[in-house]
Amino acid sequence: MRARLVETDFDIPALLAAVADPACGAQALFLGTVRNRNDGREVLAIDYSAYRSMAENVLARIVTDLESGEPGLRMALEHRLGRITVGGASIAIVAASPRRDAALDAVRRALQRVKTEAPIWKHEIYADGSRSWREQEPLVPTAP
Amino acid sequence: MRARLVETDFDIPALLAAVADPACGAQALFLGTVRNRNDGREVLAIDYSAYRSMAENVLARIVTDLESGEPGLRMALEHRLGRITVGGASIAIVAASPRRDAALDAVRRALQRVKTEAPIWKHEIYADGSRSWREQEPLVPTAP
Amino acid sequence: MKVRLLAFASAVAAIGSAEREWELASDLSVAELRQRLALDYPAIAPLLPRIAIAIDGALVHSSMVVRDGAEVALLPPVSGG
Amino acid sequence: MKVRLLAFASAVAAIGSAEREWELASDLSVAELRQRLALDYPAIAPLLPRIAIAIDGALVHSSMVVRDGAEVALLPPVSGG
Repeated sequence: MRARLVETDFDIPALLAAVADPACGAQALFLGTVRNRNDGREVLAIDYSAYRSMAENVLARIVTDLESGEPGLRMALEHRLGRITVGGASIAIVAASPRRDAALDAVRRALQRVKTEAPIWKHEIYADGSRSWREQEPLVPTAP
Repeated sequence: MRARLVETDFDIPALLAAVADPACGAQALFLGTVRNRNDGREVLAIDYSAYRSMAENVLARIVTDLESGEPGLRMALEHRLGRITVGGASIAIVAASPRRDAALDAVRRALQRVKTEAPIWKHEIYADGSRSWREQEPLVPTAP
Repeated sequence: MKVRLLAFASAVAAIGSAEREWELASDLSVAELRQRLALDYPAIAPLLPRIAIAIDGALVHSSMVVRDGAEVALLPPVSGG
Repeated sequence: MKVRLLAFASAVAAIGSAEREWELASDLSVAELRQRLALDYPAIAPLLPRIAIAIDGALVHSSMVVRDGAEVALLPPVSGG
């Protein structure tokens, strides 16, 4: 398990190596990348910011939850912060598992949880010089 | 689009770069890897063989079919042949897409089709010196 | 009591800075703290319904009591990934 | 007529080689070719029900007619990926 925030581009071979295991029959990777358009506007870059200490705990909990739910699953999750230009990657999620479907499932589920649980924000920078915060998923405390 | 049989290990960063596009918000990768056990037996390696000309056509058709079904989807698919020892990768499928879910879906669907349509065979080599062909999915011609 | 107030995303401009000390009456509930926020930082008021509050790094319900020295974070809807 | 007979996986041992020339009466259907296979290469008979046949790289139905010079491939169930 490895979950962290980074400031530079991902080292994909190193991430895959970090989860590799001879008992695993599959590795899956998801990379979120910055698109050149969003909601009809031309995007140049995204500034990602986070409540760092909490975000790192949330990312670690997501990985731990998923790993404990699937025998032999091994995951790593990194989210990049700072300015990322079009084509650059903002999130890297990797999983290795004995069952092939489990690796793809784990990556998909981790992505969904990061989007709804991690205190991380996009600030989009447009070609016309304007910018805007993307505030999409309200955080909700778990039941008391 | 790029689909081919290879004899050496995959260059993952090159595969991801081959599908990268500024209009895409996601990249997904699936790697099938050789496990150290199968059906309770200790595996040392797998020899992969293929009906090469037909297999290359089938891989290309899978990629073309999936790309034509999803706007902006870009895929690459490589299958390795020859001897692959435990931990090594036998298949690499990458996809980039504007929609994030589409990249993971495409990779999953390509894998399923390769397993059932491509004339490629595993010959497992066990620690006890024996070997066996794994013949799992009967090929079926499409309706006449 | 004093708490450390952290703001993120659109809440930074509404509060005027990403981090500041904030003087409060002792032992406020989170619900009371939300009311004080709207009074002390009027620009945050329209955002508050969609802002979650974390105390010391954990999301909290409105009945939770805030203690002296707490780290209070204002978290607009998130967009990571 | 002559066809080129290709065998893969477990069919190689049953046929005795991965590739050979094979003399056949002209214009056999694939169904007739299957019967000839079992006669000429008895070791393939038990495998035949699960073997697919491709002519010139395309899977074919049993009614298809095989022409002189065709490439006939014997394809056991596959296990790629």
